[in-house]
Amino acid sequence: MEYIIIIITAIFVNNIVLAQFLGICPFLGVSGKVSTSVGMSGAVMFVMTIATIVTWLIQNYILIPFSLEFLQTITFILVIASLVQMVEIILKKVSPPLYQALGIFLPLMTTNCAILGVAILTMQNDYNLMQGVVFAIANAIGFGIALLLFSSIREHLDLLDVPKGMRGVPIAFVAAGILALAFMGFAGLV
Amino acid sequence: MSKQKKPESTFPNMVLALFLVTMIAGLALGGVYVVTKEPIAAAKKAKLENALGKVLPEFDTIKNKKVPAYNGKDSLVFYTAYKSGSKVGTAVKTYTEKGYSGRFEIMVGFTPDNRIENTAVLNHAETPGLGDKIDKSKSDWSKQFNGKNPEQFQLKVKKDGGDVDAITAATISSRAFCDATKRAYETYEKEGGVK
Amino acid sequence: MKALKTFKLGGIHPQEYKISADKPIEVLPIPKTVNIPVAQNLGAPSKVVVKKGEQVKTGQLIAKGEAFISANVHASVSGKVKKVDEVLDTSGYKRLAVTIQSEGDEWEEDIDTSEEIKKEITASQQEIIDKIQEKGVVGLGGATFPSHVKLKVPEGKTAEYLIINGVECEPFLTSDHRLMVEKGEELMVGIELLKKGLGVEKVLIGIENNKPDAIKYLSEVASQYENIEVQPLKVKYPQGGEKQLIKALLGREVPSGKLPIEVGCVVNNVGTAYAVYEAVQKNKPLVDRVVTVTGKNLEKPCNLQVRIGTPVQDLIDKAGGLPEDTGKVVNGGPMMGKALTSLEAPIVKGTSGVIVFPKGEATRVTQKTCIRCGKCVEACPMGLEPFYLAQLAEKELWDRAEENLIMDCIECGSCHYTCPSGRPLLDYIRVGKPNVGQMIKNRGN
Amino acid sequence: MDKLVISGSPHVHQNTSIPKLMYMVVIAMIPAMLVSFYMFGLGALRVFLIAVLSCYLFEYLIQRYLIKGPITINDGSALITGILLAFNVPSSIPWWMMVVGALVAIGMGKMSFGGLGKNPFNPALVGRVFMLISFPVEMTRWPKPIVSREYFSFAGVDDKVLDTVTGPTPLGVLQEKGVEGLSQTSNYADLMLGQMGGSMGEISAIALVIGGLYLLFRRVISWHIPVAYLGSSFALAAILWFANPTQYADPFFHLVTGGLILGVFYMATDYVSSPISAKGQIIFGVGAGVLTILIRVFGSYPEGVSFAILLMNAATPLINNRFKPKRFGHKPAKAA
Amino acid sequence: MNQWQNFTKGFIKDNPVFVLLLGLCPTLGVTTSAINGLGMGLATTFVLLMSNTVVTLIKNFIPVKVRIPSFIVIIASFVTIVELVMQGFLPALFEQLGLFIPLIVVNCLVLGRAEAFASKNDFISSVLDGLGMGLGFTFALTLLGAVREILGSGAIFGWDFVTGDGMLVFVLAPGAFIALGYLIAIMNKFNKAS
Ligand SMILES: Cc1cc2nc3c(=O)[nH]c(=O)nc-3n(C[C@H](O)[C@H](O)[C@H](O)COP(=O)(O)O)c2cc1C
Ligand SMILES: Cc1cc2nc3c(=O)[nH]c(=O)nc-3n(C[C@H](O)[C@H](O)[C@H](O)COP(=O)(O)O)c2cc1C
Ligand SMILES: Cc1cc2nc3c(=O)[nH]c(=O)nc-3n(C[C@H](O)[C@H](O)[C@H](O)COP(=O)(O)O)c2cc1C
Ligand SMILES: Cc1cc2nc3c(=O)[nH]c(=O)nc-3n(C[C@H](O)[C@H](O)[C@H](O)CO)c2cc1C
Ligand code: SF4
Ligand code: SF4
Ligand code: SF4
Ligand code: SF4
Ligand code: FES
Repeated sequence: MEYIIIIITAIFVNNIVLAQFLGICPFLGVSGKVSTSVGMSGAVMFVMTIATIVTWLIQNYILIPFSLEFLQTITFILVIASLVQMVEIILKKVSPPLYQALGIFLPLMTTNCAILGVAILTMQNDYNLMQGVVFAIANAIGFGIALLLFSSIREHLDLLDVPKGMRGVPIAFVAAGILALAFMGFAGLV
Repeated sequence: MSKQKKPESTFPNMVLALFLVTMIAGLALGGVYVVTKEPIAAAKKAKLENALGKVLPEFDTIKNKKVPAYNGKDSLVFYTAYKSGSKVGTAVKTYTEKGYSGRFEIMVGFTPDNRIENTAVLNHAETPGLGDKIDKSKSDWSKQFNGKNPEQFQLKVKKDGGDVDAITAATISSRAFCDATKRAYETYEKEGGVK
Repeated sequence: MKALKTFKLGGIHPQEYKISADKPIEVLPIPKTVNIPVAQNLGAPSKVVVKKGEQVKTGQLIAKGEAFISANVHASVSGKVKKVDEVLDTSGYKRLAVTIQSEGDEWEEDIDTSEEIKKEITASQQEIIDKIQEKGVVGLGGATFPSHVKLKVPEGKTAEYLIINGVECEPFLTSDHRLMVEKGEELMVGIELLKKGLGVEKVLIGIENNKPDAIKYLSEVASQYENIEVQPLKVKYPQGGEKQLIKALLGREVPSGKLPIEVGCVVNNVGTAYAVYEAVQKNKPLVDRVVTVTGKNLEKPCNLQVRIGTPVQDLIDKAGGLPEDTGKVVNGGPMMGKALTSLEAPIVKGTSGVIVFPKGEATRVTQKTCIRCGKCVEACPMGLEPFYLAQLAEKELWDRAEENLIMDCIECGSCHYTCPSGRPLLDYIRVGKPNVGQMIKNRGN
Repeated sequence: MDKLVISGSPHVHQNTSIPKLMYMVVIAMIPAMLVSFYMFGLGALRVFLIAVLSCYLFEYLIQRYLIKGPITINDGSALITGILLAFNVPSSIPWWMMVVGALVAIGMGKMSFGGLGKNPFNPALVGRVFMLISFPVEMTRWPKPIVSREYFSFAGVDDKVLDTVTGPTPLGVLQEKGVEGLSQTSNYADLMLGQMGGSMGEISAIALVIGGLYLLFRRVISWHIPVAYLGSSFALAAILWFANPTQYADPFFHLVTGGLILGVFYMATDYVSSPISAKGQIIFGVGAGVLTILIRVFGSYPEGVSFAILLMNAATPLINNRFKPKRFGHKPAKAA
Repeated sequence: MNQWQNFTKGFIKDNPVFVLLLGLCPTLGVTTSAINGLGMGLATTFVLLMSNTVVTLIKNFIPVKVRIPSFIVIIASFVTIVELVMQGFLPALFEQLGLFIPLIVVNCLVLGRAEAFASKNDFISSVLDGLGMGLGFTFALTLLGAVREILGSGAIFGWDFVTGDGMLVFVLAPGAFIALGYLIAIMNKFNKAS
């Protein structure tokens, strides 16, 4: 039950993009095409889960025991940056097809604040490791759903003649705003 | 432009550079940490004392202990206040999960005769303009609890058969506030009130 | 009553306006000059074999189809070849044509011009096919595909059904209808010939229910033959499209990009069957055909037997002349026909009708924005999304147009017909198809 | 003779147009409009006029001065948006909030995307949800039918009277007090005819169904979305009810209360923001039905129709990509 | 490009938010009021200025391959310094900005300027660039915060100029997207005109 609450909250009620404002840049940057948004969501899920596990271990077995919590930001970002590198190298060796699919999105992860944000939120919420993993995956799914919906809307808008002043980014934001309005309907679902 | 030669990317060079950068950064951070340690602790303490001061009568010493809540999973923190060695009240840091935007925490102060001295919202994410009226800085709504003894004053909104006037269009937040207060009171009761 | 058969997907029911349905076929007098385009069939143009100044007889070969998909062309009148030059065809393009100044009406000797119906079939399968080729018979249903090619069933495929297309689903047109009512006996012989040529056993004749007299009469005649069945169909456009017709009659679906033979069928128009009869039994080349001349304001709508190459003007004169308020003249049906640029254009083998529209109905409404009502999708008999294909074509997104099956479009026009925003969807799609075709071809290399 | 007109085939055209379709929708809404006038009196008329006039005005101003394109305010779509917007608010709404709602519906929901045919979301619902979230107090204060009508005039009404003549909607009661709360307040005949608190256009299920059947009969809308929407919401409500009738309201109650019927026939069916293919429309309807009940039963909003339809609007481009019409000559497996 | 332009380009022409579309998460996340926008903007400006300064100073001592990791360490250090200082001296604002302070470290604006500008340009230019971009960012956040506060709460910098509430949407998530969308549209128009 507790996990279900975490999942529904992260996906619908507090959607990472539409309510928490994390990962906006990739949300805007790769949402032009449905196909790339699928690849991006996959990469996010992959990295977000691993990053949450590793940072959780570091937080609970290094930073807290040695009272080094103030180094959280700097250690987390370094961990994430090197993790992304490693994932890239390992994927290339172990699963070339997966690397093909996710490859171009991986470098973007380092500057994706959704990854770091979820890692920090996991610590702030005092989740245990399992809860943290579920939280990370659910957030990645929430990211994926928002991205998928949004990219198909944008692909659709590309075929129409949006007025000049609104074309491109402005109308994308307005559409995202209406999407966020619609997501408010999920309020109180848990 | 800069025709200056950069160090080659040889392995020793890279390690050395990174090491130096990290070293310096680490030292700088350590320094700042030491400098800010005191103010940060002071700020945290000030915040707590500020809250305690709001919900309790004047005091000079505080003792705190953790007490398991009478329901719900978390434990509550009791701050017992003394003035010149005698108890003047107990503040209970309590919570609710039923807010419009989930969990929020409040502090409830009880006088030795089991009345609510005052309440203070510690943190919340309720909607600005609606649910945030539970906070004293936004509205006087929560003043209706002051001086009430929960034995006589049903900690429920009127719609649910209690004595609390709900905030217009924010019944959920009002209910949640009652939930947190009730949790504090029942636990406080179970602990035997101000012994 | 049992529900009539029809195809399920899409389709529309425009107002029928079959105002010339009860006008018997009249023979139009021989025109003074004819312009006979030498590329009248689908496929390669034929090679001209007569010279300027040469004297020709009616039915004499004037252009020979040499490529695999091409057909012979014959003189439709006797007289002198005035020139071999380009003339404007029905759609306003310049096309090579043989112009003949008519003198009398002298036929090639071996052609049987009598009225007598010759039922007995003596020709062998190969002889039938050869005769059809020699006499220049092409499909008269509109696409003018050389009929002898159709009869050669490709290796590995078997024809199970011959389907005779008597649907005539376009509004206004009645030429097939009249042919069925007046020439039933000849038609059956033509069908028997096609049957033998193809080597099939079973024949289905599909006729829409708005022609009860044709259904009744042909059923009677067909009862004298084995395995020829007349199947009444619910009125729905474009049931005459061969894919829709096969679906309606047999429930079989011709796969995308494939020919009817894939599902064991060959489809021929009733006019074609009649032409086959004449070619094989009477030795007569395809030099004339039945054309409906009609229009709401026309004085005398009629069905005329017309020599190929006759100027459209002659037909209209016969029907009482062009009304004052004429805005548009269409060669073919109102759904698929082409607007004429000039009344001098000649009747060709594929001309099934000439329709005169008054000014008020000639111009299109101005197109508005698509409101995504989906009515065009509902109407499309191929299950396409015309509004979307039009958008893709407008934005020149050819690969997405291909993914969305633009090449499956049969250009029936149902989408444009239904669109409440007056969007010329088919125009957009027509722009798209050659581009997509080119893209597919380039990929092949 | 003048020159002949040349154009591609086809040369005949069905006798329809956008305004004709739109005005049929307007005609279909007349019964529900009359009911709201009867129940809420002049106050209702006031809100309708403000909503419709502001929609026209904003559409005109934006086309004229911002887009600088052709003016198409006569196509009837702004009229529908205005009426539906008015249908979706209580008759006590202050005038300026209604104007803001119209600006959001037309300006943000429709014209920002390029106007008729371009908007991915239903404009009236964008306006409505915007208002609901911006003005939660005013948007959830429901005048009581008939009782309240004399208190409302063109000038609006003062706050003191409001509290005495407003009451909760049946769904609000359900949210607050659960199923027992309901049994005291409502009987089905009242609910069908419109004797309940609510937004102006949603109260009378019967009037709405009459209009809806008219639209189906005139083939303005197809059956897929209404049937899938009604069917799925009924089914889900029924499952919950069978599981625990003391906790969950019965499915008929869910059908006749709130904006369900209004949404099903008039808003989920908006061409522009709903899927094209029959399959897609069924998915859309089922999704909207399920979301509506989930939000009503488990969410903090008592009513979920607006949100459910907007969410499905968002999914519509995706549905259109995935669910193509049945293609002729392709194996069904491949078409999906 | 002269130094004046290095400084001013960040305000309108190359505004990080309205034109370059960088740092959007904090832009949307913290701008529920003008004061929050201003605070976040200044915090980011500090990090941007300091990291640009340090990067341009040490650029010649860092091998190419470890450039990015070194920059990250430098940026993260300054972020931590901001965190610690704010926690100690501005606890209330720190709580308001919450998660978004540590997230300055991944703000593409900061890393982007270090990588694309400071590591290639001289000291003065880099400092002016950092300061200009930072102030441009601050300007954008304050503007967005002000718009949302005015529309959403009927107030500006905490001063209520109307009684009662505004349109609540604007203090909530959807309002952030909507307000930014229209602001960008207006800025585009403005940029094109000039
Ligand atoms: C955007 C929005 C935010 C809301 N925020 C709160 C809130 O923070 N607290 C609350 O109790 N109700 C909030 N509500 C209102 C609830 O949905 C619900 O209408 C209300 O609590 C019912 O109580 P009432 O009987 O007092 O109207 C909010 C509503 C909306 C539309
Ligand atoms: C390129 C091409 C090749 C064709 N080849 C054959 C064939 O080999 N056998 C056959 O029976 N029909 C063949 N057809 C004729 C079609 O089956 C069909 O009758 C003709 O295209 C006219 O159809 P329509 O009037 O419905 O468009 C061919 C048509 C085309 C365009
Ligand atoms: C939309 C459409 C409608 C058609 N309608 C008819 C029709 O009503 N009658 C007909 O004989 N052919 C019609 N055709 C042509 C047939 O598809 C097919 O080509 C023809 O029946 C083949 O016979 P033919 O080769 O003898 O012409 C139509 C084609 C299309 C694409
Ligand atoms: C069947 C039908 C339903 C409609 N429903 C709505 C609606 O719910 N909301 C709305 O704003 N416009 C509606 N319209 C009008 C119009 O389609 C709508 O404003 C477009 O979304 C504007 O592009 C409807 C139109 C039709 C034909
Ligand atoms: S569409 Fe083709 S088949 Fe139908 S009537 Fe016209 S010519 Fe005949
Ligand atoms: S013309 Fe093409 S797209 Fe239009 S309805 Fe006919 S087949 Fe479909
Ligand atoms: S019928 Fe016309 S308006 Fe309707 S979807 Fe098709 S193209 Fe668009
Ligand atoms: S890191 Fe910065 S730029 Fe990237 S998503 Fe977050 S805010 Fe946007
Ligand atoms: S009939 Fe010519 S393309 Fe289909």
